Amino acid sequence: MDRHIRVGARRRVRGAINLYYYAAPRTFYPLAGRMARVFYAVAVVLGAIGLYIAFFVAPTDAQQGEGYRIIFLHVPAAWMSMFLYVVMAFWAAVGLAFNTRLSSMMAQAIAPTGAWMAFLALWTGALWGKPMWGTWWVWDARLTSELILLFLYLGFMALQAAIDDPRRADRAGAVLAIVGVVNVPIIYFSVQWWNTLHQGASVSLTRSPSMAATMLWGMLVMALAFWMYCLGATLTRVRAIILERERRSDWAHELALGKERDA
Amino acid sequence: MSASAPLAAFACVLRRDLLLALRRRSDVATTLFFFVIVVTLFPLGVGPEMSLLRTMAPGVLWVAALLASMLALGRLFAGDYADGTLEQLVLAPHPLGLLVGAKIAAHWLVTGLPLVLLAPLLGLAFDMRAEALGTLTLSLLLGTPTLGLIGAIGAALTLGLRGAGLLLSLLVLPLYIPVLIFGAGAVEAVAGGLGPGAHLSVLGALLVLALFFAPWAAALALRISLE
Amino acid sequence: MSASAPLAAFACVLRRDLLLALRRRSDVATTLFFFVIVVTLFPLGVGPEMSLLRTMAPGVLWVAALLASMLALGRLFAGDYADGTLEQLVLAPHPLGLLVGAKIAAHWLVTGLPLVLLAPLLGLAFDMRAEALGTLTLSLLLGTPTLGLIGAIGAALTLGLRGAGLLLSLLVLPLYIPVLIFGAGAVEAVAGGLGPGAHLSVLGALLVLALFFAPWAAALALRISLE
Amino acid sequence: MLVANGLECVRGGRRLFRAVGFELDPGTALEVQGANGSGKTSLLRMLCGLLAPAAGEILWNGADIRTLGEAYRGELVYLGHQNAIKDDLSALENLLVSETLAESAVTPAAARDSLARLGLAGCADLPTRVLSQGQKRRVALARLLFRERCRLWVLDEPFVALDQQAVREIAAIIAAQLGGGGIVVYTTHQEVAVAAPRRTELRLGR
Amino acid sequence: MLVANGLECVRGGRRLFRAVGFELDPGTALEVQGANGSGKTSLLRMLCGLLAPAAGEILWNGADIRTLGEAYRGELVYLGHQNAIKDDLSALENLLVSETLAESAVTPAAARDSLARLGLAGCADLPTRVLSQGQKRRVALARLLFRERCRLWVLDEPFVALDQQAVREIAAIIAAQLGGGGIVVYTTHQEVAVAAPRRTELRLGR
Ligand code: HEM
Ligand SMILES: Nc1ncnc2c1ncn2[C@@H]1O[C@H](COP(=O)(O)OP(=O)(O)OP(=O)(O)O)[C@@H](O)[C@H]1O
Ligand SMILES: Nc1ncnc2c1ncn2[C@@H]1O[C@H](COP(=O)(O)OP(=O)(O)OP(=O)(O)O)[C@@H](O)[C@H]1O
Ligand SMILES: [Mg+2]
Ligand SMILES: [Mg+2]
Repeated sequence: MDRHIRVGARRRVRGAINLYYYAAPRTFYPLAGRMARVFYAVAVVLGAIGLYIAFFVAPTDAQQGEGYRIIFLHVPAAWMSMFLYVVMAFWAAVGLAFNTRLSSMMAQAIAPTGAWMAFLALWTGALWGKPMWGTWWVWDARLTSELILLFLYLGFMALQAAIDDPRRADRAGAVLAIVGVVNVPIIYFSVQWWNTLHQGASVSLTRSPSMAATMLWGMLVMALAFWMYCLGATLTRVRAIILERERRSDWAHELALGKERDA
Repeated sequence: MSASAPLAAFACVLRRDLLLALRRRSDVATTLFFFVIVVTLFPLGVGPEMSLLRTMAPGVLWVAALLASMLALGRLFAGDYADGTLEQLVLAPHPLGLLVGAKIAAHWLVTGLPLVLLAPLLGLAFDMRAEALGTLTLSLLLGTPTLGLIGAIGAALTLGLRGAGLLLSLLVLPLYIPVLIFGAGAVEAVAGGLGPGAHLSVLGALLVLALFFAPWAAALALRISLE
Repeated sequence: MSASAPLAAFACVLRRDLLLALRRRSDVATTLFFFVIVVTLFPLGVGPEMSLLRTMAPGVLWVAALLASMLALGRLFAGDYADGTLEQLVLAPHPLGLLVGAKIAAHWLVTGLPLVLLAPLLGLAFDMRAEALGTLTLSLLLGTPTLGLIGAIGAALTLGLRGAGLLLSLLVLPLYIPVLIFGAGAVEAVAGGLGPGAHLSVLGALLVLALFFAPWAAALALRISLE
Repeated sequence: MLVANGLECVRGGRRLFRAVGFELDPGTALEVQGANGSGKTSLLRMLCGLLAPAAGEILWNGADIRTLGEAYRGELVYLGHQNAIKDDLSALENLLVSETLAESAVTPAAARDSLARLGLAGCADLPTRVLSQGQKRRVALARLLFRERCRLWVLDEPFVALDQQAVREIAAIIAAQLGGGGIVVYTTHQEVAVAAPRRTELRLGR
Repeated sequence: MLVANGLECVRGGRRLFRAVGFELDPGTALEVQGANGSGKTSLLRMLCGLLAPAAGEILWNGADIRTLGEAYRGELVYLGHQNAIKDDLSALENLLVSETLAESAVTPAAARDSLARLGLAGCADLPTRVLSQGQKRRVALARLLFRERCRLWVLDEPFVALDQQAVREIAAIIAAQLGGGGIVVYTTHQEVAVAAPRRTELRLGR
């Protein structure tokens, strides 16, 4: 997520590193567009490879049959949902502390993707739970905390939507996001802290070393694909947010006019 | 500006809010009344089988307590916001978190504590056993302040917004669920013959965490809401 | 002052209140959300036995509807009272009962009707049978307006009083209980294999009675409260 | 013609005033004066029928206002301390609602014009929640522009929170109404010149 | 000394004012003028730190008020449009609470005296709910009598709803504070003569 700063750092102005060059919405806007396209492309390629491994390379599980293959969606989605929340809270906190517009916009842009990932983890988990545990849902620590994560995302979005003034919306959202961060370690360590129905670390899943290896590879590739997709989606959304918030500025007008002329 | 000044300010806000609650006694009673209604209406719907009622009891009582706390939240800052006294609190020469803490404490004393004291009586009506009643009271005693503290953040964030009610529930409910689970869990553990220790210590940990962070988070949220 | 003037005034108040509800959408959603929470939290407390849930269902749904309606009452006149628009309504050159009727109608449309529409869905989750679901919906359709109408009298009487909340519940609950009994009774009758006719016709009669008298009683109460 | 006879007001066990009486012919302005808490608002609310006097009667064209009911309310405009506007509606919507209820012939365009006349052109479509104190008061006052036909205006501190220019504007509107034969009863703590064919002053309190 | 540099205010996407700056030495009265909605209230709230300016800075004795925090708030009195009194408490209780919070040395007897000075002797123990508009305002203003030590008073339309005599009384209190070297920033739409050693006027809006 902090990629744009690193890319920005490469632009040097008379030898000095101009770290802030891309921190301005105006300059970040076109950069984000270019980057989003790259990330989407990588996501498609990795996704294809990952799915190929998932369905054709990884062997059938001895106990779970074919049903276990849902893991290739479930785990990356669950990882991303947690990871994105932390990143969102980070940017929100930076926005709150230093009043930097772009970081707040980043937080706002991440939320829907994060919510989507949390939903996906819950959904695939529930689908998986029916054959595995014989029930869609139990109020177990990991499942509950993941559900809370989804609600936190939804709450963050609802709070921002309810506030007209964007600055106030950013700041209020930041407080909520920061408060909610406690939930992430709870999700992650819930399987260690409480004995639950849910699987612990992936090692426990190992039936035989060779199988774990292909599965692990599949999962990692899928996780990377998800990551790239999330980056792309976030950047696309942040562009929309920038444009909406800066609609009164000259450069946004120029941009809109330019588009019209092109068309 | 003596060393005792912050304490005096805390006491002043606490006294003020308790006095106000005394003046608007029935506002407070509403929460309690609501709690009692929710709890007592349920046997009506379920029928009078005692063993069934006993199994339901911890869940019903905790859910009712949670709902009652959530509904009471709306009043935590709204009055002060509407008449401008909240601005004056923010401008008072004291750490705002402290004053907010005083408000939360007063709020709990008038809405949470009576509920804790009433719960065992209602539990009796559900034929709960003595040790389960004890655990129920203890779990509520540890849990309801946490509900108030967490809720204060939500109440501060949604202050003056269109449709604050729903938003408040949406923000606060996810954070309430752990408290509910461990609270009801403690009672169920006792009813099931296990010790409540693990559940209660988690409730205690949540309380300590909330005590330390919630007033400051709520204070920050208030400042934002007042802009 | 044409013949259609009262009708126009009715429509104007109705439109205004619906528009306001649209602007404060989530205030309305709170009632609904509350209804859903109360209903769905109960299985959590009781456990997932389907036959048990099915027996509970009519009672739980009706109790939840009653609670939700009662909580929504507080908002019926409070807003207009606080900003002075209620005075202007009282001073409008139209029969006040009519305008109050419009306010109650709008209130029901935004808090009662959604609840009626949502109830069958929730009933499904309780594994209720199709004909019971139908009766549930019908009984709520007949019952919730009555709750609103009766509640309006209470809301008008307690307007601006200290502790309106509790007083309102105390005034209104006894009058609500018949509606609850016949409403839940109708559904239980169907579930038990009997016809709901008798129960439903009592509900209908209550509704007609309330429709004729409640707006005028509420209007009178409003005038008294404004003095 | 508005006549009050021997009005007495008791609030919370204390008598605020007694034996207050006056006769107001068309075109008369009655300025009710008095210190804070002397009962001006209470008197104005009595004239509207919102508060029942402890003693005395109020007659409109010879009939007691309590028996007149709607017929009297159709002739009356009351503006209280409170603005009686909904925070969540825009200025325009507020005006349309209040005028539809009062059976004024009002179109959105006319409403917009009158808001513009009171300097609210730029904020006619904002929710009134975000308006400044004076702008809110103006929204409440805008309804006067549609109520020429109402023969009795009762205005409780209409000029509060208004800037100088708005004060002059409102004073002119009141003067016009008086010139057209309306009766206006008002209170104010500010010194505002309201031109009136006939003028009465009533001082409450010791 | 209060210094503002290049303040800019944006509300709801509209810029209300920009590049507003001033320096106020002890004993200076700053009257903020402007039409309704020109941003007076917003400016006053900025000075209190309740509203963050879109641009610019506010310095108190050379330090940014945001970094000063409590030290600044201890020097400040703010009186807003709203009276900030609780309806259910009596005037006396309201005053005692607000002064205890402000760390004024206040006894019930002293509070009662100052309420009496503002003409509230008879209603010091009534819940403020039943007071008239002007009496409520007086209760809010009573706290000024205990805040001589605060070097900055920010008063948003202090004279609203007050009768003539109360206006003079409050103006005298403000003048005394200025005479004692305090800084007073205020707004009003009424013409009130406030005697001040030094006076600045700031007009917002076009
Ligand atoms: C709605 C239900 C479920 C939810 C909310 C959920 C949530 C999660 C979360 C948040 C993670 C990532 C945590 C981590 O990496 O440590 C995860 C990982 C995982 N889940 Fe689930 N899960 C659900 C159901 C299931 C079911 C039914 C199964 C299979 C029986 C399952 C198997 C796994 C496995 C194997 C992992 C990877 C663990 C690892 O490698 O560390 N989950 N789940
Ligand atoms: N319940 C009550 N108990 C005691 N006094 C009451 C009660 N209700 C009203 N009052 C008194 O009645 C008076 C109300 O006066 P009113 O509001 O008519 O004053 P006003 O002349 O309009 O004043 P202002 O100029 O401040 O608006 C106040 O003095 C108030 O204290
Ligand atoms: N969210 C918003 N959207 C649009 N405009 C807004 C918003 N919030 C505030 N405003 C505008 O900002 C201005 C607020 O001004 P402020 O309250 O500071 O005025 P003021 O000078 O104190 O006026 P008054 O003399 O009436 O008290 C108003 O013009 C109002 O319309
Ligand atoms: Mg008055
Ligand atoms: Mg102002």
